Amino acid sequence: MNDIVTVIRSVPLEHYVFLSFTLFSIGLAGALFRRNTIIILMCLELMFNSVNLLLAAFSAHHGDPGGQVFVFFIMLVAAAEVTVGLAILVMMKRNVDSIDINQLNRLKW
Amino acid sequence: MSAIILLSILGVVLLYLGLGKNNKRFLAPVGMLGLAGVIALTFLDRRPLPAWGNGALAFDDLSIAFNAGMAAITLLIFLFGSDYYARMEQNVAEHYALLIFSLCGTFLLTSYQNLLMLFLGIEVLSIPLYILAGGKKRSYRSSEASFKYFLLGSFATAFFLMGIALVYGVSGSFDLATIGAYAQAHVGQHDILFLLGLFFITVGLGFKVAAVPFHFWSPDVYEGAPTLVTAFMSTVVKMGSFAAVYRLIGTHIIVLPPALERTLWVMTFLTLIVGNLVALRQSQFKRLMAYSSIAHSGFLLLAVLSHHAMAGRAIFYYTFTYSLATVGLFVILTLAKRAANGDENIRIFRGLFRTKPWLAITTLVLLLSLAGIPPTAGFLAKYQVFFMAVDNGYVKTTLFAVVMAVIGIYYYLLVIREAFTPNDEGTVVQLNTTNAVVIAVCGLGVLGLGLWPMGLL
Amino acid sequence: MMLMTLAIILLPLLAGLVLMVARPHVQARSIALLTSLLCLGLAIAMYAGYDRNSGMLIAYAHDWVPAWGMRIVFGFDGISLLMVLLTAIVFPFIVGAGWKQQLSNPSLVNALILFTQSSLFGVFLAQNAFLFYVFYELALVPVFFLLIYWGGERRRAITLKFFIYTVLGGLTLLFGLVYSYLQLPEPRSADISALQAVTIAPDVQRWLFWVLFIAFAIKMPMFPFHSWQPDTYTMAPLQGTMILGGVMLKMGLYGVVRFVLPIVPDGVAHWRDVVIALSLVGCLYAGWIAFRQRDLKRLVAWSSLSHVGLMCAALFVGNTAGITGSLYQTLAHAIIVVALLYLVGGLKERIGTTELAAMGGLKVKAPRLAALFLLVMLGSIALPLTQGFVGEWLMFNGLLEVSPWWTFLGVISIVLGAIYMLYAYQRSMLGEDRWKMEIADADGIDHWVLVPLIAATFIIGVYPQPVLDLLDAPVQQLLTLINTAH
Amino acid sequence: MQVLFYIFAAISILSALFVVAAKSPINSVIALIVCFLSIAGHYILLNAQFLAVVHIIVYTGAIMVLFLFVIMLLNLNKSTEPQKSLATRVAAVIAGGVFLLTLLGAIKDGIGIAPPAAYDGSVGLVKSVGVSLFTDYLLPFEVSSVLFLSAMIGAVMLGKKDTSPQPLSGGKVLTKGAGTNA
Amino acid sequence: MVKTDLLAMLVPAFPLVGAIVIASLRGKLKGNTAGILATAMVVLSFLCSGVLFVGHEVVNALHAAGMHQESPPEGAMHVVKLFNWISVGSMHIPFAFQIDALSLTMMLIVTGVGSLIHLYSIGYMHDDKRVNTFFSLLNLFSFAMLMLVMGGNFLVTFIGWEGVGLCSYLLIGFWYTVPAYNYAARKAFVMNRIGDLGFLIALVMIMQQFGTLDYGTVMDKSAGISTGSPWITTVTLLLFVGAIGKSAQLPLFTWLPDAMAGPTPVSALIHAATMVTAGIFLLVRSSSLFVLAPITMDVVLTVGLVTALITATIGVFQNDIKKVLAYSTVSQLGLMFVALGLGAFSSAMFHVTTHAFFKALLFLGAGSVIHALGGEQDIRKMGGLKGVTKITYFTFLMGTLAIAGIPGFSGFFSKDAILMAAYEKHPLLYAATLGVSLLTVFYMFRLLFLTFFGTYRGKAHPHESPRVMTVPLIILAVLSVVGGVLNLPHLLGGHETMKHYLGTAADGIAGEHMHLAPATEWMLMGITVGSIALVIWLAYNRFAKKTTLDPEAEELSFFKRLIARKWYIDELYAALFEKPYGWLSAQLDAIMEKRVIDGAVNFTGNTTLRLGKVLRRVQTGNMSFYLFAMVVGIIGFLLLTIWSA
Repeated sequence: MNDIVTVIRSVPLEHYVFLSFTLFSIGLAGALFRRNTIIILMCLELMFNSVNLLLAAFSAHHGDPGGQVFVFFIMLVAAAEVTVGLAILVMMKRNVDSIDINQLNRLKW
Repeated sequence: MSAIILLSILGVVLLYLGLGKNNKRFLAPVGMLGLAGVIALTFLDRRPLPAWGNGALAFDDLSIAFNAGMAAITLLIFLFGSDYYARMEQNVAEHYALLIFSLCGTFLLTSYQNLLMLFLGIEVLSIPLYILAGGKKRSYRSSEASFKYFLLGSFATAFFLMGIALVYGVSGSFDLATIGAYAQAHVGQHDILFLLGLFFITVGLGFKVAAVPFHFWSPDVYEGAPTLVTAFMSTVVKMGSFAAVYRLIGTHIIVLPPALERTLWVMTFLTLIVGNLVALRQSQFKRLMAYSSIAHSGFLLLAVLSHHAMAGRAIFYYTFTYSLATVGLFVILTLAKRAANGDENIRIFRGLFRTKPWLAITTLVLLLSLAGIPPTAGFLAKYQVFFMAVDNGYVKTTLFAVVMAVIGIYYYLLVIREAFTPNDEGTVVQLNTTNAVVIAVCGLGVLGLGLWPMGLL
Repeated sequence: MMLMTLAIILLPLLAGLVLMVARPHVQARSIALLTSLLCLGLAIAMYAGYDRNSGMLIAYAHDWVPAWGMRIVFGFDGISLLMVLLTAIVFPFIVGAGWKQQLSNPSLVNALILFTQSSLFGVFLAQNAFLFYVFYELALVPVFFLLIYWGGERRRAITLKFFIYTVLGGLTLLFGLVYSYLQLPEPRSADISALQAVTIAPDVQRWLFWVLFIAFAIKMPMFPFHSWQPDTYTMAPLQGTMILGGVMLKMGLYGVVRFVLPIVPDGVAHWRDVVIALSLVGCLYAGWIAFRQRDLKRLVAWSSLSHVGLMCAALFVGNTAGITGSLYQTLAHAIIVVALLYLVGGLKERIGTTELAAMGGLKVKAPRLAALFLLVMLGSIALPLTQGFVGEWLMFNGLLEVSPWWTFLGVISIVLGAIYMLYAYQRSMLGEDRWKMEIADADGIDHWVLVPLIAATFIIGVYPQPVLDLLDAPVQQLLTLINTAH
Repeated sequence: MQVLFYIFAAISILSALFVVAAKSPINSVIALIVCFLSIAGHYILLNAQFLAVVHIIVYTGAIMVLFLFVIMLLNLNKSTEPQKSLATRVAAVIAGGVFLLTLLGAIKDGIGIAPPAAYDGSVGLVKSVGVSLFTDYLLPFEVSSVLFLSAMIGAVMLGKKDTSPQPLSGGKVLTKGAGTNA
Repeated sequence: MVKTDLLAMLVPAFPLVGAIVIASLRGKLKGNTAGILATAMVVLSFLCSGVLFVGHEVVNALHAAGMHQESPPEGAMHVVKLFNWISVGSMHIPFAFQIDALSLTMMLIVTGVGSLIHLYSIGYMHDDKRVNTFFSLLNLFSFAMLMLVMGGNFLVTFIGWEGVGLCSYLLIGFWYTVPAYNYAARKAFVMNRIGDLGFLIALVMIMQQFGTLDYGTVMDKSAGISTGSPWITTVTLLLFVGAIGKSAQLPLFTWLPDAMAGPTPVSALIHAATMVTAGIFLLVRSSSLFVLAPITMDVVLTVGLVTALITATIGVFQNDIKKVLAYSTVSQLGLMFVALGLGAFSSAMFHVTTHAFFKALLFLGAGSVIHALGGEQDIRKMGGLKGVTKITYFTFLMGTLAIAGIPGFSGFFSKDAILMAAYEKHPLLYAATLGVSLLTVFYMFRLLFLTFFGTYRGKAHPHESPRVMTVPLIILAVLSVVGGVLNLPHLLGGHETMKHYLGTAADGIAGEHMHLAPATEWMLMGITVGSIALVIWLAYNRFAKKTTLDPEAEELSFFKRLIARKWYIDELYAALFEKPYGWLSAQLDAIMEKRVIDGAVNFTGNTTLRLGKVLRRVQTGNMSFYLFAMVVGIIGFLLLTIWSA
């Protein structure tokens, strides 16, 4: 166990922050970058995970399980959201016959 | 608490009812019955803090007021729904159940004590809405609305979560009180992560209340979603979200860093401007309402940021009366829309006064209330906002808000004008009892609360 | 007294509701007329029962929203009473004018008129700033419908403009009231008497003055905030114009007396010359423009503007003569404007237009009408022994105390008035008969409406004392308020 | 051992980039799975074993499968996805970059979190997490059931084919509304 | 004194009642009833005035003899206060009459001459459809005029002041179907109003200064004002502006000739005998102020003189019988102002009186002539009427002689007094004044000769007027002959009765003093009479023998044409004031109002709407754009936050 702890101790918290920010930004850029809505959903998942990572790091740092529990909940929610999201996607595909994000511009102004 | 439990049970019950083929007609009544029970229970929830789930939830007077109010509005919407869903074959029970679940979420929002509950509340609120927005499964616009709402919503959620993570990282807790204590301890210090965290959280909430520039979803979703859902979104959801915003920002549980305050003021300005100005050029009633609701968010944000002692009640009064008016108007819209076979341009109101004078007069009252003309409740609501802002010294801002309010009156007048100009082709609006009741309740409520507001204040 | 005060507000309201619900198209006018006459009776009773020196008489007070300083307080002093009388006097004739104007859906028209009357009484009797504001805005709503429903061409646009313009003022006023209310020390009360005692820093007063004044400036309307007025007056249905010009505009002057002068005396002192200058410029400007108006109704609108300019100027001189004169003039102006507008309506109903170019030579076929027109005109150009003269005399005196040049400008307006009114009279009435068709001379209704008004003009012109005494005490009180503030 | 952290970090970032860049959805999915696995690795390093397990189950086990499933279902697996205009993509990259830079710039002089006195090795083990989950966080746990319920309903409701004979009210009309709207 | 009060109230009451009654019954009254009623009313008030006059005389006499107790301390003045008209704060303006020598004199003139003219009108107007209206207006005028002269303070006087203006407006435009007449009426009223403007301002200033408008008090307090102070100058000038308007002096005289559009009796009563002299009356009333303002006096003098000269010259070339008389009226008024300017208030009042007699006479005579010729007014189409209309001719002759100032006639004395005063001031002034009166003589005799001598050049068949018209002529003729005795100068064995009498009322008069050596006076009289005779002879040669219509105005020299066209003053005013006024009014409406003010308002509104339209476009409906916008917004806010932190 202790070696784990030493590892935690040895990696400065900043790096976790940097990492998660980076992942978050990548996800964000991806969401803007792609037209395929499925990919965009994946990017969202990526963003969630970056947050999870951050929370986990903090929780370990604070020695408080709450953060990890929160991650757990985020996972639940993410699962639920993905379910719904994909369901909507399917419906959309049925109605719009495309999952291209730029196809959706009938509601405007 | 018991109210929340009852709500979830109610949802499940409705689902089971939905299994039966021809139980459709029972759904609305049962739902309303349940909601009545919920309202009753909310008042029993008064407990000294820290209350439920190890202080995850706390029911103070304000949250109870909000809960009761939202339940009441939902009840009205159900009443409306009994007619609205009459012609729909499938999934009626699901719709009702989802409404109930979403309402459950708003209950969490009014009484959360830690960020986890806030987060869950938002999700429980949103996920059913994502689905409901797509309620018209065959309709292009419905699915578009649903998807836009979903995608932007989860996008905002990501930021929201990032915010929570950062705040947690700095303060080491999700509990509002602890965070507040932390903020107190570090007030005036350069605590960048905390700042970022709060900032991202406000972004998430800002999305929910459709504050500019996170408002893009609302017009499209309002327009695309089924009218009943739109009504729900623009009323109950708004109440819930603002209850949440108020608890986090308005009260002094957490003292915001001045930098963030400034940002929020800018956000308020933008919201007021965009909401009012764009609404000027809307010919589509639902979109008009969407922008007007953005504008109202602006006023409410003003109320929140005034940090006035009475802000909570004021916000409740504002949102509740606003919701009453809005529900009534959406019902009327549905009627007029049917008469004009589905058109949603404000032109469809034309000649309303000729055919149904009292309906037109109610419309007038409701719109005047939104516009904030005495003696309707809307006037008192706006009045309180200005009052609080001036009282805490935001004079120029208030003056600006006043001007915006004037602009606001203009587009409501456009609708009134339509309703009161005689038209050539006489489209006769059909009005059945339940809807009549809903509209009457809304109209009288708006008037009554305008004349005798003490009940709510 | 309490009973009467409430009754005079509620009576028209209830009657209006009855009309709206029952829709007795035939008897609608009679009911409305009866109501307004009852109100007149009540007003006279109030006048009779009021002791001039008893100052502010609070008839009814009740909590409304104490948290926000809102209380329901009705009461009156001399000034309020004058305004109430004015409203009560004018409205029967406004309703009576309905007999000539065959508007569609009479019960609704009269209901709206009665609502307006009720809210106007409310405005003048409310002794709580926010209650005042509520009625102030409320009065707009029925008028809005009168205009949008029965107005002339371009009514949709013009009405919106009018409404927005006025509401802009209104909300600014609300803001101003809230602000001044919050300057009061705890425990606060927004009752006018309390609010008038507020002390505000002079530099604040400088901007607060405009915040409070703009609403009334628009309502009156004072140059250069008047551009909504001619269009609206011209477009509005006759009765609507009567209400606007006869009574509503007085709300502006009343508001100035009640709020602007006492609350921001330093601001007034600072801006006085600007306001007086603007008003007088407006007075002459309007008088001048009126001369070239092709449309009689429009001409009346401009003339009203001109008169109001003078009144507004006189309000700000801050001395007995000026303020008394101005307030006194409100009554005169109300009566004259209503009479003039009634005549305009009569002409339109006879020859189907209000274009001066199309008129002329009516005196040949309708001598009595011409005679009535002449008499009304005399009132309008403020000939001595008419009411207008007394008011203008006092106002000129008041202005002189500030500067002789103000008086000079003011007096010029009587020449302009003579020019355009005589011109209008000649263009419409005199000249050789050019009408193939038969033109009805003034009939019973015309006489019933016009003769009392004209009589009033002359009687109060010869013996104005009853009204002047009414104003004496409150004006003194107001002046002490203002002067102690400096 | 801390080199592991940097290895995992590198893997996750690269795979994340690949998710965005990959032509065909399938590749993206694969990349994402890799990314998630690396994140699980991070959890292990953070001594959050419970999370690591759940993470793998939920994400790689459930969610990603779901993604794959949908992709297959809607057979979106064409690598010829119409791309956004170059300008947009550049803009997207810039936006992401600027965002990242802003954040990093914000925290350049330290994140201001003092390292704690002592690390508790037991935190993040199944036991401790479980305990706190079923004591402190019991209420949210239950509430989340509502969430799932509604998600389930939604999935079913939206997912299953609509068998109602006539088109729902207002479908065509809404499009008409569009005409009047624009 | 109660009796006095009652009488004083009755004097204006009668005509007022008459006016109201006739007006309200104007539909019913048939034939001459209205006329008779109206006349009766004026006669009654004349009688009342007479009684008052006598009573007043007695009081004065007694007071002079120191035997009268209850007379008011200032003796000659008795104020009848009816009620408080306007009383606000410190301002108390009673509705009061003042009975003193001045007002009594005017009352007698107004009611006396008035009743004669009423009588005359019965005959003159009895063909007219609206004769009842006419008489009610005439009565109303008498009322207003009485208010003017009886007013116990400036404001009551102002009532009458505007009242007569109104009546003159209505009577000038009596035949309202003729646009020209309406125009004339409007012109008259507006010009009067311009005068009133000055008057009103003066009143306000006096009010401010003295805190009262009662003549008595003002007189007393005016003692405290230092001579020639700017205030007094301004006030008096403003009062004079009022007088200019009423009494048709430069530059506001052009309305009076046009006012001849009204029926001739109106011209006689309003535009010759009474109203136009209101200006003089006002100045005499406030003489106590004017004597303190030398500058104003000079202005009065100049204006009067210039007016007199100009209008006299114009009179020479007029061919409309009434226009000639009108211009002569103006020039006579000018003379009166000269007298006032010289401080000879009594002479002015004296001339007012005599002028009232003979000018009324002349107008009525002219009316009778017009009546005789069935409405013909051009003297070139007349002539040789002395054979036909004997009474008219004779009376007209008397009037002419009187105005010409033939010794023995009233005009001689009144004019002579003015000439003397002028000479005393400066010989040149005398010369100018003499010139005016000679011009008067010339055109009056031109008129006389062209009308009654030579041969008839018209078409209609002349006939003498009925008795109801001739009787007043005769009475007036007598008056204008003997009117001189009222103020017989010492030189001719008189005691200047009128002067002394008026002296009791107006300080200005009391303060007069003339001291010319009798020799000079005799010489001046000689010169005057001689020159007058000469001029008459000239006129006789030139016009008396006229048999043909002489071609006028065609080959007139420029100078003559200039005069004949009234110095183009009307044209000048039209170009200078009327047209620009209308034009600017239109421009203001079109540009200032529509473009600038309303334009600004609309611009604001439209800009807001346009802004809304623009912002609306932001909602493109494109999802990725929304995402992008959100991100940009977030980044923006992020930077803002961090920046301000």
